[in-house]
Amino acid sequence: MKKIINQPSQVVDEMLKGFVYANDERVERVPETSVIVRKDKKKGEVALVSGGGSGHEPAHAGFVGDGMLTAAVSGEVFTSPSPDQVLEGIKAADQGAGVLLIIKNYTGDVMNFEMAKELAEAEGIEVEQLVVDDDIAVEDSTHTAGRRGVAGTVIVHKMLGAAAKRGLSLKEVKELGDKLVPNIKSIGVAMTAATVPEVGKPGFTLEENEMEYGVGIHSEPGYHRTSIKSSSEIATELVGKLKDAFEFGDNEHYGLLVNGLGATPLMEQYIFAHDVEKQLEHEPIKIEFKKVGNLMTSLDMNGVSLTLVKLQDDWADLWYDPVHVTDW
Amino acid sequence: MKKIINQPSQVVDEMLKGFVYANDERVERVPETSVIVRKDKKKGEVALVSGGGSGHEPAHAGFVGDGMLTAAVSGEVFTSPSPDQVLEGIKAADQGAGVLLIIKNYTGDVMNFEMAKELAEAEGIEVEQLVVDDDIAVEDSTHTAGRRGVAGTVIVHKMLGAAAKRGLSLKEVKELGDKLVPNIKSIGVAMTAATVPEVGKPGFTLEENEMEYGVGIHSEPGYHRTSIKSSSEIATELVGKLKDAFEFGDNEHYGLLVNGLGATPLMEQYIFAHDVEKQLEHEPIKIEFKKVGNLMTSLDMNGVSLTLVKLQDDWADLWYDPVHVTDW
Amino acid sequence: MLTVENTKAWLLRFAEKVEANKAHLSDLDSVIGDGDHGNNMARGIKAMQEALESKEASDPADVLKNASMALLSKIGGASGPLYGSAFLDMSKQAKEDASDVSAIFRAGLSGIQKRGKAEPGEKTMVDVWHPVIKALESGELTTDTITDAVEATKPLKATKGRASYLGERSIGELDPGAVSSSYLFEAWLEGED
Amino acid sequence: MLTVENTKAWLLRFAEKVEANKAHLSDLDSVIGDGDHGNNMARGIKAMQEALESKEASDPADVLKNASMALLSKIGGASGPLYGSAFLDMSKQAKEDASDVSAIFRAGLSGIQKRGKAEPGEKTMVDVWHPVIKALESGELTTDTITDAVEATKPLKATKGRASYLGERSIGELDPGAVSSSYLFEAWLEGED
Ligand SMILES: Nc1ncnc2c1ncn2[C@@H]1O[C@H](COP(=O)(O)OP(=O)(O)O)[C@@H](O)[C@H]1O
Ligand SMILES: Nc1ncnc2c1ncn2[C@@H]1O[C@H](COP(=O)(O)OP(=O)(O)O)[C@@H](O)[C@H]1O
Ligand SMILES: [Mg+2]
Ligand SMILES: [Mg+2]
Ligand SMILES: [Mg+2]
Ligand SMILES: [Mg+2]
Repeated sequence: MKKIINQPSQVVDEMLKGFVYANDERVERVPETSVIVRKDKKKGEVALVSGGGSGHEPAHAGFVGDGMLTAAVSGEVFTSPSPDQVLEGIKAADQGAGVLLIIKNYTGDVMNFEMAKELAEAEGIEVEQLVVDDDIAVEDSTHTAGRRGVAGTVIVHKMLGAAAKRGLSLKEVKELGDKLVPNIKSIGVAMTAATVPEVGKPGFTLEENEMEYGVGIHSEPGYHRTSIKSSSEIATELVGKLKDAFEFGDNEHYGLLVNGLGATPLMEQYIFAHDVEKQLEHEPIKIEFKKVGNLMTSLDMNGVSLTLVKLQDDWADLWYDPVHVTDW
Repeated sequence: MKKIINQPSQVVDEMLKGFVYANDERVERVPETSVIVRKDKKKGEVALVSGGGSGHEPAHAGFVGDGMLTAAVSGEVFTSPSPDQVLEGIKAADQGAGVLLIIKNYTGDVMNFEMAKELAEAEGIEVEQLVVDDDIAVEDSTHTAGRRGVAGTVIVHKMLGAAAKRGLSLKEVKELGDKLVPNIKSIGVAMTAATVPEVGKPGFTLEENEMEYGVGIHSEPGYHRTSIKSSSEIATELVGKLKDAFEFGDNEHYGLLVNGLGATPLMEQYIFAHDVEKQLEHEPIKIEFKKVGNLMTSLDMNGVSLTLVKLQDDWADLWYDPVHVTDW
Repeated sequence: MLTVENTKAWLLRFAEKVEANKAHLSDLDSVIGDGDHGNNMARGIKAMQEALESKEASDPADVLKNASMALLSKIGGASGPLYGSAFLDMSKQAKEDASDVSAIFRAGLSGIQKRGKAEPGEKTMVDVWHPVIKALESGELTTDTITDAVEATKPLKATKGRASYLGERSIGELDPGAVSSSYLFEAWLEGED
Repeated sequence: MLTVENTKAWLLRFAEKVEANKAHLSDLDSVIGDGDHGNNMARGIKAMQEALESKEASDPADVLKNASMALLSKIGGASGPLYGSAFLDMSKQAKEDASDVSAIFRAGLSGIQKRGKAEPGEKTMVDVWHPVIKALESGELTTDTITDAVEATKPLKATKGRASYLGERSIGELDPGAVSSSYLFEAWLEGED
């Protein structure tokens, strides 16, 4: 394990300290917690709180700031934060207009955030929650914990952050989220698994000539292991899955995200984006916006994911609304 | 070699296509060249052109836009672009107020950019050049091609970009650069070497328990190979080198950059930033600004570099001036 | 009958077992989950030990409540809210009646199921809690019951939690949360000797 | 005496040698540079071949100029401007006097040195060009001269170019640019037979 760390058990605390050090003009840490909250809170705006296990940087703290998240709560690596931490996040974020929790669909995250919601409501704070489940690699969602929440969550952060900034009420932001989430779908591929510092070895092993389609952002297994494919072949597979899931129709508008999983250079992400472009040229849909980069990573996993969001109403405008966070 | 690519010989062209696809609201590619230029050119502003071999993404195309570079020229992977490409960059960038070339100090880059300057001058364009040589790992610069240009180059892009936007003349921007460059010093560490796609194997080999101090961004050798150290020990070593090079004095103000070399997760970069903070607490200097992230990478190299810039005049203001580029 | 003393002693034995098997639990979780169950549990029971030592408890319900809060705030992941809910509901039941141990455990199971919505047979910790409590209620609980329950998770296909993403591939492996739950019951039985 | 035909033939032989030794040149560059010299040269000579085939040339100076432009625009890195400058200055000299081959090569060397500022002994391509031209001027050029010059770069310590960062560690290795330059001269000699 080649990592620039100290004690594996201390990585989250030290990372948060480094994050605040680097961004102290914009954010602060709620003392004795793993909550990062923006400094320039806006009274009367709906607050957005997200988070989950650590290891997905820049998600989620890198998206805290004007126009996106109000606070981010970090658990241990790949482990949901506990209800009391999320509660601290809710309390720190509340700007008097209620709090929306944006949760990636994992059993642990859902239960911990839900308990925090109950605790916060008992303290008189209005809280809504939105569970993002964009990973279409999990097909059979009636016999599983359901589709996982992955990179598409970032689109929810961005658009609902813009909506909150525009002054929508908690109810309106939540309704927009309910409409948005089913329109977001993602699918990924991994060349290597992530190594959790406290575990010290990769979550699974891929041979030098192997890769796996559909892997989750905590090294959950995918749907197909195969020999290494070219970027163009990978684009064909991933676009194909998304096309089937959306059933592309004429004149539909989409937004697109190519997400690096941690150890994949930007060069490769752009090459892949180009292959996605070539695949989509044959389709009747129109791509309104695109973003490429490391947004929802999985520690040092080598791989990429592709997300599409089917746009409605003024969603593209929300995407382009200005934002002031560390990693946009 | 686990890379998401197609033909190794096509990586640069395909990457540039993907980059333009993802960022077409901001940049365009000069047809038949490897030049990325901003779309919203500002008549009468000094233009900044930088570039070099590819493989350092987001440098340099990711810094093209308002308040930073006017154009970026990409060579093959780790190979300086040729004079005709740089010439195209100069011509595309010129906004009528002259062009400053920002060059990383490598023999190839210096010669190719210099020839381009001569060609451009022959076509009547006013061109100045600035060679950045911030890598203090190369100590004995009288017996070498001199200190290499590495991550500190990004500070030059940002500050001179702001200066150009403020309306300084070519002469003034160049003078500011001449004053700035000697005040920027960097030093890096690598856990693994980068693998050039066309080569197919790492530039050098480090054992599972080895790392190397002072490695360059093209896998040039460093000054000391050792067993893997903790983040805190690495910070002690790198801060120590910078301290010696600057001879820290009372009341000096600095800016700080922690740069990921490509495959190192943000988590580790922040942990390292925290250790740097702890080291610097003992020093009499004040840190005015900090930035952490992948800025000047080396393909899939696992490692980080640390850059300090000793501030004078209004340099911190230039740093904070607004900027609209893909990767800031 | 739960007392402050025997409850504390029981939970400390549980803590010892988790600590001793931390790596084993994480290894099991690596196979069908994300490899952190041992670390999660170890973090939680360390906080629980500290709470048991530092916090005053006037009755066994208090002990269970302190344990619940520590587990809930330190385990994280899926098992944190589950153990936290189990201990909270056990505490509530113990407040009512500290003498009926089966009823207390039954309340714990119902806390787990309220929170996690798993039925028996979904390859979760429920598959240890459920048969163990049944055996306890009929006065037939032995270490064999516990071991058998754990073993019985092997052939199951996971349909809840992270292991469910494996589908068929989850068959043939032990459920990590079932194993950590078995330590709780083994620790209980050891106090009964 | 350079003619359009023998210049083209010479450069095509050079191209063949580079193509055949592409991997070797990159391997040498991996040891003391960044491993791209073979790829750089191969890209350049491919463009040169195309230029030689497609572009009209009225005299050998034209041939050399076309080659120069192709190499300059396609090699990149350090060797691009160096080969480009060498061929440009050879072309200029050939325009003056196509009969004096030594003078033409001497002009090429001076182009390299103007651009790269390297003196003999700094472990660069200059360490092949310099002794080879001296031998040519005194009518003593053989393949041995060339091989010896290449070999003589081994004990040198690099003080120019990327290899200079290795310091002492550059000693004992061949200079890649010296090796690629040797192909140019070997190709020339083969035409003289
Ligand atoms: N819905 C559920 N109901 C009951 N137990 C569950 C449920 N989901 C998961 N578990 C238990 O949690 C265990 C995993 O816990 P842990 O590894 O700590 O959390 P995570 O899955 O978040 O990493 C599983 O082995 C299983 O016993
Ligand atoms: N200043 C210089 N003068 C002459 N030759 C040089 C100089 N610097 C480098 N070279 C030559 O260039 C060769 C390396 O070329 P190449 O690998 O293509 O470029 P780069 O070093 O940019 O990767 C060296 O082996 C050496 O012969
Ligand atoms: Mg987990
Ligand atoms: Mg090179
Ligand atoms: Mg787990
Ligand atoms: Mg080279």
